Amino acid sequence: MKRYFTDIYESVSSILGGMGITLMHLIKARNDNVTLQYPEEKWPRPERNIGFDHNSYNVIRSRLHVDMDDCIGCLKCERACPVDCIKIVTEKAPVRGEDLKEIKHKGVTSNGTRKALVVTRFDIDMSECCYCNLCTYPCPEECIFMTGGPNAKKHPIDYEFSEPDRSDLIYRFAKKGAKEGLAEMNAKQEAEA
Amino acid sequence: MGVVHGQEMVLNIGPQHPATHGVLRLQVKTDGEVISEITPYLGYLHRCFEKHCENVTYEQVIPFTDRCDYLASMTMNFGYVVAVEKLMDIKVNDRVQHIRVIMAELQRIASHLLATGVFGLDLGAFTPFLHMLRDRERIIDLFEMTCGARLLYNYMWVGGLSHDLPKGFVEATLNFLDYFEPKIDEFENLLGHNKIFVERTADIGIMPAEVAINFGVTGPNLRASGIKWDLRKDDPYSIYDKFDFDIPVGQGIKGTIGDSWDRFYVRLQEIRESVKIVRQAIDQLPKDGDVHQSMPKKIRPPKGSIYSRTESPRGDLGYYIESDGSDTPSRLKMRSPAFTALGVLDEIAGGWLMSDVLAILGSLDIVLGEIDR
Amino acid sequence: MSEDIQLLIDDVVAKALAGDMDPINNIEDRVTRSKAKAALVKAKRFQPQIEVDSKSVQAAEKSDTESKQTIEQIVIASLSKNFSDFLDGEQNNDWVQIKAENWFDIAKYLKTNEDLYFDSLQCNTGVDLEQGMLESRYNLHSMKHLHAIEIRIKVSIEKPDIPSVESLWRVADWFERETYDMFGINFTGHRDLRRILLPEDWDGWPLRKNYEEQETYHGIVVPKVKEGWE
Amino acid sequence: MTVDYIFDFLTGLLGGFLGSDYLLLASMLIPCLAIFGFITVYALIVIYAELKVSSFIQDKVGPMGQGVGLHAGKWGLLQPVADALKLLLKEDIIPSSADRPLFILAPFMIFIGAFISFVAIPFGESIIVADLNIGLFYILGVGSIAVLSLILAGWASNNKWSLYGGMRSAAQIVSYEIPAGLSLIVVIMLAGTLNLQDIIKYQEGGIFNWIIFDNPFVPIAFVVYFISALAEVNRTPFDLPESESELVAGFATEYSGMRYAFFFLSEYANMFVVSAVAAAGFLGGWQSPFAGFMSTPAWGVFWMISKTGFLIFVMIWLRWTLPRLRVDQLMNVCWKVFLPLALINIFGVAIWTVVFNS
Repeated sequence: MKRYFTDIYESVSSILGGMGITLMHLIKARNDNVTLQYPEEKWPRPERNIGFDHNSYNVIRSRLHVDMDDCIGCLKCERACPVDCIKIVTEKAPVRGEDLKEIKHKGVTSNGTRKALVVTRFDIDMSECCYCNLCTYPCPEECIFMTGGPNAKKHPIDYEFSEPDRSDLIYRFAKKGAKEGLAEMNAKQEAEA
Repeated sequence: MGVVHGQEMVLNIGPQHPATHGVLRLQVKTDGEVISEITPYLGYLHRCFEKHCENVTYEQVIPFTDRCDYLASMTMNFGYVVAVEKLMDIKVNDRVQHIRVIMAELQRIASHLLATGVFGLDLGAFTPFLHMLRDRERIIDLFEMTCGARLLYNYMWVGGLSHDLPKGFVEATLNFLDYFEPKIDEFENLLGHNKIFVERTADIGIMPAEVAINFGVTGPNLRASGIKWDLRKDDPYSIYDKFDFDIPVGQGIKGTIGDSWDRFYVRLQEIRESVKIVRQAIDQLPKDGDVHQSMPKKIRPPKGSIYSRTESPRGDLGYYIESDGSDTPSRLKMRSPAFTALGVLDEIAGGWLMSDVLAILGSLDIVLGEIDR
Repeated sequence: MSEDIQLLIDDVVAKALAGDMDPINNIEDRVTRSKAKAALVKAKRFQPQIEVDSKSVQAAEKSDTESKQTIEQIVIASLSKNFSDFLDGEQNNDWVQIKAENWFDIAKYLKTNEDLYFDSLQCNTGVDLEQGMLESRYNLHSMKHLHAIEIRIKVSIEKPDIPSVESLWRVADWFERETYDMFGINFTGHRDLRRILLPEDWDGWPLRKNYEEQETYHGIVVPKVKEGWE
Repeated sequence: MTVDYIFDFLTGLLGGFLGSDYLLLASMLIPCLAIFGFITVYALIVIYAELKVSSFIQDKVGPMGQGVGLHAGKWGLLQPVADALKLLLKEDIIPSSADRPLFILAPFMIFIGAFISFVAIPFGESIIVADLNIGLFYILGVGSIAVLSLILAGWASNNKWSLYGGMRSAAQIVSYEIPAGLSLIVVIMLAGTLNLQDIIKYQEGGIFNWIIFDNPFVPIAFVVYFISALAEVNRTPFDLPESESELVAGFATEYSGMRYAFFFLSEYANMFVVSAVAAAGFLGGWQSPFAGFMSTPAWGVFWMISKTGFLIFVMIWLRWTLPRLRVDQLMNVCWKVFLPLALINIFGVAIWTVVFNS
């Protein structure tokens, strides 16, 4: 019998206690919420009271980008990729370290390395990318990196890269017409020779 | 007393069901609401993790370990990294160790928050679940700040970490802990001591200690059965022996030792202990030290094998690595804690009502990504 | 990358190597900052690393182990009192290699003996040793004495039969099903030996080294080459 | 009564053009349409309230629309409209193995049950569709139609989850009607009538004349009635028939689109009915809490709606606080706690009335 009444007492007190907690949340609803009104408020999120600012982010994994002017075609990123979403094809440059104006190929990287290869194909399938960041570390020229982030002036926030067609998620970074241009040049050279 | 037996009905709970925490199919035999037999069918989320690992190099395995237990990626990384480092005999410096511990314990808090919250959701309490998600969000913000990813981090590398801590991380973490500690009490009052919740979980799904050991159940589920067994204390890896923390065990406050309420409560207590560890680790964090210092240029472990265990939020996470001296593992087996926890379901949940079975399933805290691998 | 940025990076890397991380963190542009950090990492790799004096540590450990018997030796000594001809091939300090025949009895002894009392089976895994041999490995652990051991059982690929220990450690139920699923090791005496992770009608044993994927599964062609990629 | 008013009004207006049969029909249809309109508008409001209250309790912001374009309006005010439109425009699926006629019948029956209860609800001193002399009894009676339709829905869906939901709801609603009815007997004993208007008139003269403050036993009766009413309308912690984490969606698993909307609508309509009965029976109905102050008929409607609204808010509040009970516990609570309490209340009130009020 005593158990019966303690049960009733516990039920009533614990339920009222719980209702008190929820009522406090109801009254102070805006205090703790972390909701982002997505299309209007975009990440980087407006200030919350967690106490850090966006400049202190280390890195943001938003999308892979390649600076083709710096790429020397060493295939290190292709080998580092655990899901094989990077595909690179290179061809030998006619002269090492020289600009090829016809196909907008730059001969020397910003680190001063002279390129021996022309990258004719540099495809990244972002639908397969697992955002592990492993490809960005072995790159000797630091030309492949994750874009986005609050401070990226060069590349604005672009995490909304959804596409209606899956094949549109294959990003082709190589300069357009590089392959044909190179073949044409080689043919011309052969003809001259 | 005469009992009327109806016809038995076979019912499939899942693969698409709100309470199965993923794609799990439980084939149950029911007599009215009473469930007499449970047969779990796994494999709906099988992604050939172990076969993959035989085809990629050691560093490329780490993103795959993330995806096994997607709710506790940091500790999955941690376990793998510890195993490979043991195999290669690499010693990492103190700063790396401290950062790893901070990350692993924050991850444990996040994982337990979700586990306890979802447990409430299984019993129909929606609000605690969203309160838990709210706080987990802040932890994920901390991770995002550190390594740029919110769920699948690929943060701990063999011999180091992918990034050093960002500027302001320590203050942000301390702020978070100050904010978070009162919330644990609030959560405990809102859900843990609610009479309906207690009635639904106390004395339900009792797992005696012998059964737990025999079925290989580990982690909070084993501790709820009253056994003080935690790899962080009993077989310390990394620098866990430096910290002062308790191991909460089930005491049967509301019912019997090893019931669903104990499993819930042990997790809640572990959140408190993890907060303690994070505070200590931040206090002792060495100011200098390069996180890439002892990273080998090429990971080629010597020929041999190792079985290494670490404490993930779900229990003993073991990695069995067989190396043939090349840069890809010749065999990598993950001993997943949720796999064994699910194995005990039929034993402890048979004969209960349908609502209880789903409550027990929720209390075991399984993650199908890790079970199916 | 322009020259100014390169100069800036060189500057901050030099400062960072001297121990001042602030200039690097104060760079406004994120790309530049991450590049600077990457450059810093590279610069540090070429710095001489601090050698850990591991020899003395190892020596200390060695003297410890020499004075005591390893758990493998204890187990073998204890087993040879009750079983004969159970060891298989050369023994190693890290594991105990036994024959498949009386594995169930040995397991029962290991589990029930008061001094050994391996009450917990931590892990069971199969390994394809190639050259026509499969191996099943058991990691046992004692919650009471806090010691652990690894047992290995070799079987030929033609007749991969190993006695099941599912009735001793119930956790072996699913472990053995998984090993069966992946390697095709037949655990005799298992009550419910079915595939666990793969579908019932799957062909082959995927984790064997000579496994080849099937061409079609239920009429669905298994894709091997990515469309529009090669 | 209202029908008579409308009939008189219409006769005065159109008496020369139409026969009295047509006018009678019209004067019956107009209140029906008014109730239907009221239920629809009320449902939109209460859905919005439920969304917002739950969001604030859970530290979310709920439906919001801050920008231009097809958003849910200012503060998400258009969200319930959008929800309703979505349900209306959705494809209506009837499973091939379902019992077709029963499957179609069930949502209409449950809505009829909720709808005809509104007939006897007093919104104001003269604003009531049919002032029945057995109003309270009538509402209790037609409220039980819900059980039948839930069983129909569960059975006709030919789905195991639905069947579970139907069986659970049958057991639950039938059981909880007993403590609910017994608690209302207290009201009937004190007011001495079954007519809801007369019950409200009995409570005239300020807050302390309300039945709930009549004697110490009545508040208990009120709590018992309120909790039993929660169970009758399948709200948490008694939402076992549709418990989404156990039975997927219970009896409504196979329903979609408009048919599902009917279940939804009648749940909210039933919430209003039970809250209105509680307000009329215990909290003075359309009487002002201050004697003679703000007690014109227009204010009467305000008081009635706000009292009912408060009880609905408490229901929403409870839903987002509590977990769900188990089937056997549900029955235990009903038969071992509420039924004895309700009986004790009847005796207590009877003795109290004889000793103190005679």
